[in-house]
Amino acid sequence: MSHDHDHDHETPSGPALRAEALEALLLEKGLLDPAEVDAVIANYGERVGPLNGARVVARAWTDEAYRQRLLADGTAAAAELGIVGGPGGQMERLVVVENGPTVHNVVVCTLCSCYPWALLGLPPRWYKDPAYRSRVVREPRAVLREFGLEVPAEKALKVWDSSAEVRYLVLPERPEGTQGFSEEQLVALVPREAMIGVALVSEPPEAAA
Amino acid sequence: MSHDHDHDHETPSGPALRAEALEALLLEKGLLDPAEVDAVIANYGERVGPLNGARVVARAWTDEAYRQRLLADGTAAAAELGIVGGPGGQMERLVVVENGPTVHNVVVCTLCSCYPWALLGLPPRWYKDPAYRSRVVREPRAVLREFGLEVPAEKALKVWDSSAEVRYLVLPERPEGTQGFSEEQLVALVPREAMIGVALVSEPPEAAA
Amino acid sequence: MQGIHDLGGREGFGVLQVEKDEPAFHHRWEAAVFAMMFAAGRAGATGNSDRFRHAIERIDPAAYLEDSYYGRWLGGLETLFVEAGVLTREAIDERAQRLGAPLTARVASRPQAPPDPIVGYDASGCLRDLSTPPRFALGDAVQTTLASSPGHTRLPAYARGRPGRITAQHGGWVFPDTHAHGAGEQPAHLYTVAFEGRDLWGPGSEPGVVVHLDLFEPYLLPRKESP
Amino acid sequence: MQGIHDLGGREGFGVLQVEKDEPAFHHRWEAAVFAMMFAAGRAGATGNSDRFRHAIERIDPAAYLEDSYYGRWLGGLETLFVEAGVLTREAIDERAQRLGAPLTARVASRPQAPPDPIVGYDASGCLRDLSTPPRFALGDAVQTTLASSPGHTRLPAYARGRPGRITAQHGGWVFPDTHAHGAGEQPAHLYTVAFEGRDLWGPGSEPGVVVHLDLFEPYLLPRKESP
Repeated sequence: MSHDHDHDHETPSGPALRAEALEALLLEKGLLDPAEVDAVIANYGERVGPLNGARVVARAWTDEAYRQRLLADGTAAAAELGIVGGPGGQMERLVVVENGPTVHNVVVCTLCSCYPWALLGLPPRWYKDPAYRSRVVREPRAVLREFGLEVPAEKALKVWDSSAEVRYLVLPERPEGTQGFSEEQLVALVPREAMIGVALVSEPPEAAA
Repeated sequence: MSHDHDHDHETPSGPALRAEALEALLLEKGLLDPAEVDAVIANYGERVGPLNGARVVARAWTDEAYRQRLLADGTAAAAELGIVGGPGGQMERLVVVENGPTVHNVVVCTLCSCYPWALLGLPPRWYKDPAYRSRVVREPRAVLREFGLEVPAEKALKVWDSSAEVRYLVLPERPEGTQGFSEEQLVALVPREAMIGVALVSEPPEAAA
Repeated sequence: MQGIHDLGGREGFGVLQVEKDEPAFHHRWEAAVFAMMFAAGRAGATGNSDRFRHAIERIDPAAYLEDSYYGRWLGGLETLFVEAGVLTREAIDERAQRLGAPLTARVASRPQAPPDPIVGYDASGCLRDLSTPPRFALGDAVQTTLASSPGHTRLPAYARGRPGRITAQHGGWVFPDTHAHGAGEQPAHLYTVAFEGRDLWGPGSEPGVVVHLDLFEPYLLPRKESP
Repeated sequence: MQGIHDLGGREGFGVLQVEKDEPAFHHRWEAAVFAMMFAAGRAGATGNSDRFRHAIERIDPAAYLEDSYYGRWLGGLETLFVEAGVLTREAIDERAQRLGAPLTARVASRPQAPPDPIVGYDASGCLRDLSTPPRFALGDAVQTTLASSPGHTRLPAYARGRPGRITAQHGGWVFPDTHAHGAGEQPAHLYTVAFEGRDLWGPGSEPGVVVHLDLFEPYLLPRKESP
């Protein structure tokens, strides 16, 4: 599916030209302002990202009562931190699933690319590509292995296929070597991939050294 | 799937150019002779066609003992008329399925495009296209309706998906108005589509008038 | 509709390609497509997200695989703008060709049915109070239906006709199968259903895998458990 | 492998396009591809028809949908010539580009696994005498397996895990699932199995439809009938 990655090419692709045509027509009709496109780039390129998700995770790691509220009602617990998804944020209801010694969770949307925008920003390309969507429900351990994550056979592997308006966030395990870390320090450790479930949170380099 | 019908376009398609490249390389290696391509065009364009199938059908209509042998062992009955399929003719075993007042049969290959070459020649494009292959096992009555063939709901509809090396031929019903027709006259009446099961054999125009 | 979008469990769709430090958009046109979503909303062309998802599902299958995520959005948006009477397909084609697109460029969207009436969002989202009690309780054994809607549906092909178990109740939600087609919200109870990997992919599949789907009550039948 | 080729029951693949008085070939290159089959056989590259079918199944999915029948053959043949060491992918790419194919032209075939050993035809075909008796008798109730081979297989996705009934026994035949991969003929009993349409597509599907498949014994399990 090399064409799924047309950013490697120099010439404008079919979709690029059709998008240009559509944009020009909508502009002429007064339905779209080029400034809006710049605003989208600024907003999703800079402001909305996986930071909100990382804040939720770090709070759950440092506040046991919050962790319990988060697992009981993810939507309400996210709202406590000012993160209100709603339909626009692709997160009318949030369910948080927790990794642990006996279970690993991973999230997908096989039918389209549903994803908790309000917590994680826009999804990465691999999440939307046919390879991930087709394979992770059938051979999740093989897929995670390609991400560098070996899940032992005795660990249960739960796949969450986001087939309705419920959105899923993985609460990863807190890594060793982070005793005494502040919430802020923990936030910086949590990559997007860990909250989708295709990675663990690594130990901080200084701790591992 | 407009690209499936690139013969409408003037410029050479991607496959056309790759085929040209492959042909040139094989020619240089002495593995392919252009005369062989001409022979293929002559052979399949002119000699091999649905005539063999029509001969089998006409014989079954005019010779009751042959009809019974044909339904009991299609391979042997075809061989009686000198039609020997074998693996090269895509017909190592032939099964003939008979249409009648209570049953209609239709043939497909959903996984590729298996077809009894030795009886019917090369398959038409629609037989190989995704639309027919995907739909006819799920909604055969709707598909046949698009071919102009309404199969009454009370008639059983048997679909034969050629998933192994057995090949299927539909023995259509002999049309009204053909009493006293010679075997040769009958052969001329049987279209390829009737032997796949997407058409009936029409009454001859003079008889209908 | 078990369309090209319904990818779960299909094979041969390549290997993962993970990009390091991926930007939110790779090209300006991708952000433009994103912004067009808002324009479609303002023009009254979107309807609702179920309708939008179905517009994407109706893209030419080869285009669906080739056009990347925002290419698929673009295909869906074309259909929405055309069906709402905001733009004509001819005008889009003509302009794209003037910009350099080849004459043979695929029309990204290929509506196969007469357009449905456009029914908009309720801004408050898709959760609905339901007076009818849920048919299934936590822990109930269920079987998914074999049938699937010819239009938009959220029961993936790989989970049709399979045995599962209710692990969560989510209350009433707008039913996508009708909502996408202008046939009303018809709210239904939503459940999370857990399927053992071996019940989806056979006994030789990866061990210890459980796949969870959020499924609407009309997709579910009661199942008697074998003793 | 439930690849893009496994089309039975999928939706959204367009409407029938029937051409009147269609020629056997629409272009000379299609006949050239047909002739290349013989060339591949002479070069010892084909192996057998199971191997050739699987080479087609490994084509890039978008190319599979776009390239028409002989385009798909071409993609399969490229793989066969390359894996047999007759030609290199680079040489084909280079020549195609010299002839005018764009640099970005899709490589038609995309092998995803190391090539299997090439095992050729037995010219006498695929029928084999089997000393083991068939496991199933005419009229037996069977259930197809849920699992499907990750490589070549002839159990379509739409008939996985479904109940059917044996309507014909065809004796022993070369087993495509192993034969395609150089793992031997491993002949198996072949049966015709009839499936009621409602057992494949649900109770709302077209009435009175029975779908027949020719299935190898390893695809089948005995089924106890509900009383």
